[in-house]
Amino acid sequence: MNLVYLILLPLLTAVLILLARNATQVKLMALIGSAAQIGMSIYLYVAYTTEAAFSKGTQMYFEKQYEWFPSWHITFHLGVDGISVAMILLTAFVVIAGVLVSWNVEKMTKEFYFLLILLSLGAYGFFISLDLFILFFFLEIAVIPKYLLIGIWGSGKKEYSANKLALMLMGGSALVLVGLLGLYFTTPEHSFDLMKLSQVHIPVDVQRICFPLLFVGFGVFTAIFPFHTWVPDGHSSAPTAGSMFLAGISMKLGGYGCLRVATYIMPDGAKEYSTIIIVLSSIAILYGAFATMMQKDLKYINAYSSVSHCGFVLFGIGMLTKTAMTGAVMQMVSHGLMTALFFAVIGMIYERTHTRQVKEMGGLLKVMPFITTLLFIVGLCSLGLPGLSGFVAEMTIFMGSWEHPDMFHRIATIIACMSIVVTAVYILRAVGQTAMGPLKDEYKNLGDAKWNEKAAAIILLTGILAIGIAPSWLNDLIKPATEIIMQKIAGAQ
Amino acid sequence: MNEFCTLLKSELLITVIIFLLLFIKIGKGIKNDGLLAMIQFLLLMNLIAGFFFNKTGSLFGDMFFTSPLIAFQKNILNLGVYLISLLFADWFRKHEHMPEFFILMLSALLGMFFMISSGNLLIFYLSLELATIPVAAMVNFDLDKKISSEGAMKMILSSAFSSGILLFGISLMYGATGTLSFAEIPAALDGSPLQILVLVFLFSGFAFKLSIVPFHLWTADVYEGAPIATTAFLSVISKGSIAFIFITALYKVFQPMSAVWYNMLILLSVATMIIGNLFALRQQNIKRFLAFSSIAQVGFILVGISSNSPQLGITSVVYFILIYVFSNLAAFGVAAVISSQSGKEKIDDYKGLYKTNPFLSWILALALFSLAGIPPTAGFFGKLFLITAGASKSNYGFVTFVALNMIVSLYYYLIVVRAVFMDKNDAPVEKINIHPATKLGLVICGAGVILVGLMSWIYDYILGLT
Amino acid sequence: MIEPGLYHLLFISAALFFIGVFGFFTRRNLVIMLMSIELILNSVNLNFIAFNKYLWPNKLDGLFFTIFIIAIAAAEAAVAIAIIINLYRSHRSIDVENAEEMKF
Amino acid sequence: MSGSTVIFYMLAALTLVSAILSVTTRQIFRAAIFLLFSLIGIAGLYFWMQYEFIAAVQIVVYVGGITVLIIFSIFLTQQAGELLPTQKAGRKLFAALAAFCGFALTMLQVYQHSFNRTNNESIEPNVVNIGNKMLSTGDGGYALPFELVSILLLAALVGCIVIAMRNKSSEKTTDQVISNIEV
Amino acid sequence: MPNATYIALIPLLPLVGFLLLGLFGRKYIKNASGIIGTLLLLVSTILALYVAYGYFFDYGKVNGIYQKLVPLKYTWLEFSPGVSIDMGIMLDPISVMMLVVVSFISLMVHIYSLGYMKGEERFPVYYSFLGLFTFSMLGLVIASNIFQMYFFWELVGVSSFLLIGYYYDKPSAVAACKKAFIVTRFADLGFLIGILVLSYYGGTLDFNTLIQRLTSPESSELKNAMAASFLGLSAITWGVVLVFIGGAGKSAMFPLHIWLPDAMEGPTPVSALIHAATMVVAGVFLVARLFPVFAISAPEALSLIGYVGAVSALIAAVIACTQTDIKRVLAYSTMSQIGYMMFALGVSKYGGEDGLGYTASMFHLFTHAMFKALLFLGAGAVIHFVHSNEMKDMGGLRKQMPITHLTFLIACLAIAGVPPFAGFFSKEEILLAAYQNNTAIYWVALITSGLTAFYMFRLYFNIFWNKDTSLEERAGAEAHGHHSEGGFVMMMPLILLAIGAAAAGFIPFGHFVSSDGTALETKFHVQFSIAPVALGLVGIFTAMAFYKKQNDKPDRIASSLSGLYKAAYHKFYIDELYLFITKKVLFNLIGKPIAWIDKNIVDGVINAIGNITRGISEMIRGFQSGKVQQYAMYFLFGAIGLVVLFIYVWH
Repeated sequence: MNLVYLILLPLLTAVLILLARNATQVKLMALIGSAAQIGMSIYLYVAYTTEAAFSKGTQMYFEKQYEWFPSWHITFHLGVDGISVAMILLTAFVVIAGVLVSWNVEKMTKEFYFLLILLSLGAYGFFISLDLFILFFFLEIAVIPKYLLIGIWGSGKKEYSANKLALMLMGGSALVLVGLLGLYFTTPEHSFDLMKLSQVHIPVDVQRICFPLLFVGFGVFTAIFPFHTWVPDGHSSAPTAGSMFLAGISMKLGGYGCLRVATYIMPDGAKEYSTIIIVLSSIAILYGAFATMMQKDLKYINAYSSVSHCGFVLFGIGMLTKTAMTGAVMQMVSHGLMTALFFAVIGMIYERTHTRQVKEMGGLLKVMPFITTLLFIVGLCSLGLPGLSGFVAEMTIFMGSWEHPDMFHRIATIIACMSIVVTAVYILRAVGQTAMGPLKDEYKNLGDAKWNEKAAAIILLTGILAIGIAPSWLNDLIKPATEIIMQKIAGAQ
Repeated sequence: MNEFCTLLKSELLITVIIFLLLFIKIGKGIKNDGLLAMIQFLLLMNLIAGFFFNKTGSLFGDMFFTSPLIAFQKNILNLGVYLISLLFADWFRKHEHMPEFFILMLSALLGMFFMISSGNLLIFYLSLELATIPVAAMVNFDLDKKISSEGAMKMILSSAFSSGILLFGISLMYGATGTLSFAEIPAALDGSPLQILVLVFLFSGFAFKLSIVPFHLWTADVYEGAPIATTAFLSVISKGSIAFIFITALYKVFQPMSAVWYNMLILLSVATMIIGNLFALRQQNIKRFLAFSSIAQVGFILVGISSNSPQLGITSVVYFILIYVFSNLAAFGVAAVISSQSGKEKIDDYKGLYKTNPFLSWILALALFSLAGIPPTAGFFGKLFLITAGASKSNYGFVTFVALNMIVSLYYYLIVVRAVFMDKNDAPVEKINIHPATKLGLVICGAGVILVGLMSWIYDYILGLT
Repeated sequence: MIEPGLYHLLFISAALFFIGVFGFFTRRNLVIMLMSIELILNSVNLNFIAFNKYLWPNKLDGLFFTIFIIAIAAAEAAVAIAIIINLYRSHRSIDVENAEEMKF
Repeated sequence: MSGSTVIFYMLAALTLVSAILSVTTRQIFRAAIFLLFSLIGIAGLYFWMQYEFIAAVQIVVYVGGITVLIIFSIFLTQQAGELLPTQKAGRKLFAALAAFCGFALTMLQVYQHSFNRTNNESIEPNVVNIGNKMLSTGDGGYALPFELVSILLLAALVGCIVIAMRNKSSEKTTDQVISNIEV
Repeated sequence: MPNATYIALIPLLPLVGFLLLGLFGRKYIKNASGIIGTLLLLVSTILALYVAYGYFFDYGKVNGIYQKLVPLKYTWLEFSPGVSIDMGIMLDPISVMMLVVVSFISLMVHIYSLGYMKGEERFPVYYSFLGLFTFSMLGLVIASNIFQMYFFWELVGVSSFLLIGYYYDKPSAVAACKKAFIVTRFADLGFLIGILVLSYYGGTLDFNTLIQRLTSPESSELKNAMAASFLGLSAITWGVVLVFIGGAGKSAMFPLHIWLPDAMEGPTPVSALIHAATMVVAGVFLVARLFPVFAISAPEALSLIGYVGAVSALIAAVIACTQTDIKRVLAYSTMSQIGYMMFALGVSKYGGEDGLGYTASMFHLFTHAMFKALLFLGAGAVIHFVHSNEMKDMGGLRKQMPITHLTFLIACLAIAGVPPFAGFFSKEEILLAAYQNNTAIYWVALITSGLTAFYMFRLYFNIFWNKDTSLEERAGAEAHGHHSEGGFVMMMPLILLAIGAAAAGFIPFGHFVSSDGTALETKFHVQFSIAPVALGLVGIFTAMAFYKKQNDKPDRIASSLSGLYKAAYHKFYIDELYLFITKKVLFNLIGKPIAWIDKNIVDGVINAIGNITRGISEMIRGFQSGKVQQYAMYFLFGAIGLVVLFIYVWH
């Protein structure tokens, strides 16, 4: 299949949305478009698996290369491996869920959906691009839509949060840019091409400079400690779909970049800095968990827990073992689905109760069983209940990181494990206070989920369960890719 | 003779238009509207003509030199002037001295043309003055505004001062080398202290026009005081032209002293970016804001120039300026429409603009994003290539600094965006019906902002010219 | 007394130049600032002629440069004065200190 | 010591002293007059260097043109006889310092620099040579600058007219301008 | 070889029930849901019995040794070659035994609940949760892979959480379910790390391979595991100890027992099922499952288990004597009995005669399930009748609810270890094993058994004798319309279980279940069993003396040893300790500071950068003074500065 369609489809959708005459048309366009996305991504998965079954060992599938700024040796080079396919699936799921959840946005509907679709465009482009220049291009495309989404449709201190988000992400991409340039000029035939870069051996001293730049740069996107502070504010002020996209997709861009660009191209750097990465990410994991424990606003709770969970991603990458890396990717997918659902649920609750303060709720299970059941499920998922996606990912990471026999990695792993207890604490606090306990009078006659909310939830839930109950498909999807990366790392001195 | 005409084509065309305007003015025949339409048409023709018969060659000894690249640069300026004639139609129509304005603008443009293709310090100086003095007059064209004449005063005096220093430098250069022609100077350069002094004095002359820190201080006041059309002309056309000749001067004339001016560029570009950004943060008046933002942009241009491969540097700078023409003119165009309709020039007045004028808001947003270097706008590519060119010497500290500066600039561009899209305002700018010409101009700018980046062949075309 | 030569002239011109600069910095009256500019330009002319005479008599570059500088000085002065007069109309003063509405 | 030396020093003194006075005096008319003297002094120096043509141009344009222009502008903008406001002492000192530093630096460089000179035979700066060169378009010809300057003058005049004359009589004057321009 | 499909059906049918009732129960099925759940479970119970029959009497035994059969194994998630989570079925004596117990008790509870939970608004939900629990418990017991066990282990925890929180609008219930989940979760952390350790050294997650590798002295894995040591203990000891912590958490061993009493907030049948018969013994089962590793490779760990078990048994027994809430009394007795099982394993050795403890423990597990479930269901009936858990609201119920009274009595006798009831036999074996191996533990056990008898009969007498309140005085009960002690559906399980409690002791358990699979002949020494029985009787009679009639003896005794009494009454203040640790330390000393730091320092720096930038831009605004002369000055300074810089400083 031609990967360009993955970019053209959202583009076309966006154009149609702009052309649409009224709100309902816009929504329909968006829905159809995102449905098409999901169809296409599933088709991609199928095609990929069949292809991969035939030709084992090839790294990238469906490669396409178009001339673009030839004088800079930039080519529009596309291709996917298991990891990208997984991320694309995730994106498609989150996108359609987001579109559905924000069905009753009245304010500037057209612009809203336009920006949403633009975001998805950025994500797809990012995941399929094999040329670091276009990768960067797509990375930055996503920044402004986020800013506008939060700033225009957000709530609370939205301007502040939007600014913070845009600027911190910009800072991240600035670092990335410098790192990329460093790589570009160290390669003999100045090239941004990932495949080419992966073949040449980057001098170690260059790696020493560029790896941290790239890793931290991408890390900002996935809330590396201490650059995570845009996450709570950004998520909490964003509109529901906005938070879903932020946490579900765009935080994953960072993780993907850390893995695919920083770690893969600069194995020496990765090895050299892995200790620091592990320290930072374990801090993020436990620290985020404890910080979550003190939060009172549902969105803040989920935001901080996202910090903690994305810590697992970096943790897995930093461990530099195949299993842990696979786990990291799984965690990206699982966390993406889970947190998207979580935000969707929070949004549903907020729409009804008009508060996100945990204290002010209680006993909602009585009036909105569907939504609160979702809340239970997603909460359990995030505390790693077997049968849901979180368990699979985290266990894989633990198993992988335990493969290091030395004390440091052991302790780091144990610290990471501890977070699952803290997670249990805060999740139960939140869920317990929200769904259980006596019901407040003012909430006596609230309604349960509507069709669109149900649809969105079910879509995401399918993903979560599909991973949680039968993880092997995802595992088999990701493993070959991580194997290749690990080979490169093993090759490094 | 034929060759004479082809080489001097663009200059001759402009001269013809100037005299045409003079005669029309004398024969007081045509109303402003018709005249404006005619001028726009002429400029369009001129722009189109600019694409053909571009040859390499020199005239008048080696005083005048042209090549396809130079022709292209001139045509970028032509484009800019054409867009100006479209974008500020509203203001032109109302102005009683519209033809004079165009006469002055075109003679300044003529000066720039000669400046770009000057092969000799004398011509350079003369054309520089020709590109400056009429503009000073243009600054004063809001005849009954105090700040307008204040701005004009500041401009004429400080430019006279700077040209004094420039001249002093030139005279010493003449003494030290005995020649004025660009072709012969490099041979005579040996980097002696006096020559460094000469270099600095000449450099400051350029720096003044490019408004590089610390020679930039006139910029903001003049921009604010001037009528927006003039401001646009100053910040886009004259900056662009001076940047072109600046590159040639550095790469061709002062090549032997590159070690010195490279450091100078690094130093000043850092200073320029910092100052420009820091001042832009606080600005309330949109023109002043754009003035400082353009100073920061100049900082980026310097980064591009500081590349170690002339070809890379020249191409990226020319490319950037092409993009800069589109984005900056779009911003000024929107500002002009709003101020000429409602007289509002403060950023706070832009609050809630999106509610009433979505088209203008989107164009403005596009322009600002392009200036901030956000994809998919062309500005992203322009900035990126500048930085890449500058990074070719791979000193990471500098490049990192430059990249981080993009954050600050994004911050203040977002201030405007926020005002337009997010902030509430109970008395926003009311619905504006835009003059068709202006609309056309804005659309062209918007299209340019989006397409110039995505169509990579444009870049390669420029590269082919260098 | 020494035989006057190039360096004397250069000294004079440099002195003239910086006298002009000093005047430009200190005089608050716009017209006098303009005069200072004229001084500056003249010092440059003197430079050119001196170099032309003592170093490069083989061509007349310096001389021609001087001629054109003079011409341009005239034009510049004309425009400047026009602007100053206009400024005077609006401000009723040609004191530079009164024309600093735009700042920061 | 020869007469020419004496003359030189006298001219130099005249030029510099009157220049200094013109930028320091508190009476605007005196300033203009001192400027006049200083320009005359420079013209004298040109004569001393046997550049008669330039000297003449200097006298005509500066003394006859620009100074008069300036004096007129003074008439237009200034009540006669009143003293000019002085600048703050601090600023003065500062400016003096700056000017002096610049001067010292420049002279230092100039004196340290060993100028090399041509040894080809020299061209007489007489009117014939100047005229020929001025209008020749070939190598070493100055036709292009000449044209440039004419355009510049045109533009300048147009600008002046628009700015200086606010009343609606700008067309007539433009005619005159055109007739002047056709050089 | 057994047929995997219908073994798989045993856990899957309850799952079907869960999904069916969970998804459609609320809307479509409503009251039928109870029947559906029960029927599904009935089927799987029958299957379980069938499997048990097949295993014990048909294919299980190969030349005198019960094999570990793995009829089904499906790779669920492969980490690296050899190390993978498999979903499988492992049949060996204990798992089969557990299959029977779990499915049987669960069935009883299902039936009982038909009556007990009638008219509940969330009736279907209740049954779906029961289904979920049964599924996960069955999955746990047949797990063939340690990670599979962890998988179901967690699920069990969650379903218990859901069931305890069944009355979700009762704050105490919410608190209890959270507490239960978090405490067990904390223990599971140990289990998880233990798994990591064992899997790292064992190089596999599969039980059989793991045990085989970690027990055979010549295997390289074992050597490595022994070699690697931390704080003086070998890695393998660490591993199993950590695993045991997990078990201790689920089985409410001291000091992780605090959740169990509160868990009584759940509906009583749930307490019977989860917190008496099945889930809480999962810990014991886990240890039994890994018993060879404990016994052969990590004896220190095993003795630890022994002591923990003994201490828990004693403490629980003491506390139980003072509690007034009948369910809490039962809860503590449960804890105490599980303590028995634990230390029985602790004192046991691997193989042959020395494996007595192992057998005894499993035996006691089996019998205990019977009579404890019976006790709870009986208590449930009582509570259902008087609408209170407090002893003071009860008394003299023997006339009003004869069946309950009888069955309850049987159960009490069983647990008190009075022959010939089931409890007697299992307890005897345990004591014997303790006696043979560790006298200290033996004495503790002896005392405990005495206490057990006492508090059980204290309970019995308080409920059924003591003050004679007649029907008339229970007008309240009338109003609620409970003339009888609940219908047939509630009595039938009681009777069945009573039969079990009475007769289960006669099963020759050693023949079926033993540490190494070989049949173990459990002899019966009269002279040995005199002491415990005597003690038990003493306990019973004291209780009778105190509580048969209403009098003030108990209070006097209580006040006479007030210190101990108060301490015991307040459960030795362990709850308070935990509360202190969580609230004060975790929240105030860690959580709050971190939140503060994040808000003010980490985020503060980011904001500070922004503010500083703006501040600077304010500071330098004077630079742009609007004075053209100053502009020129800066110009000149700039030029001169550059000249100086590049001529003199920066060559």
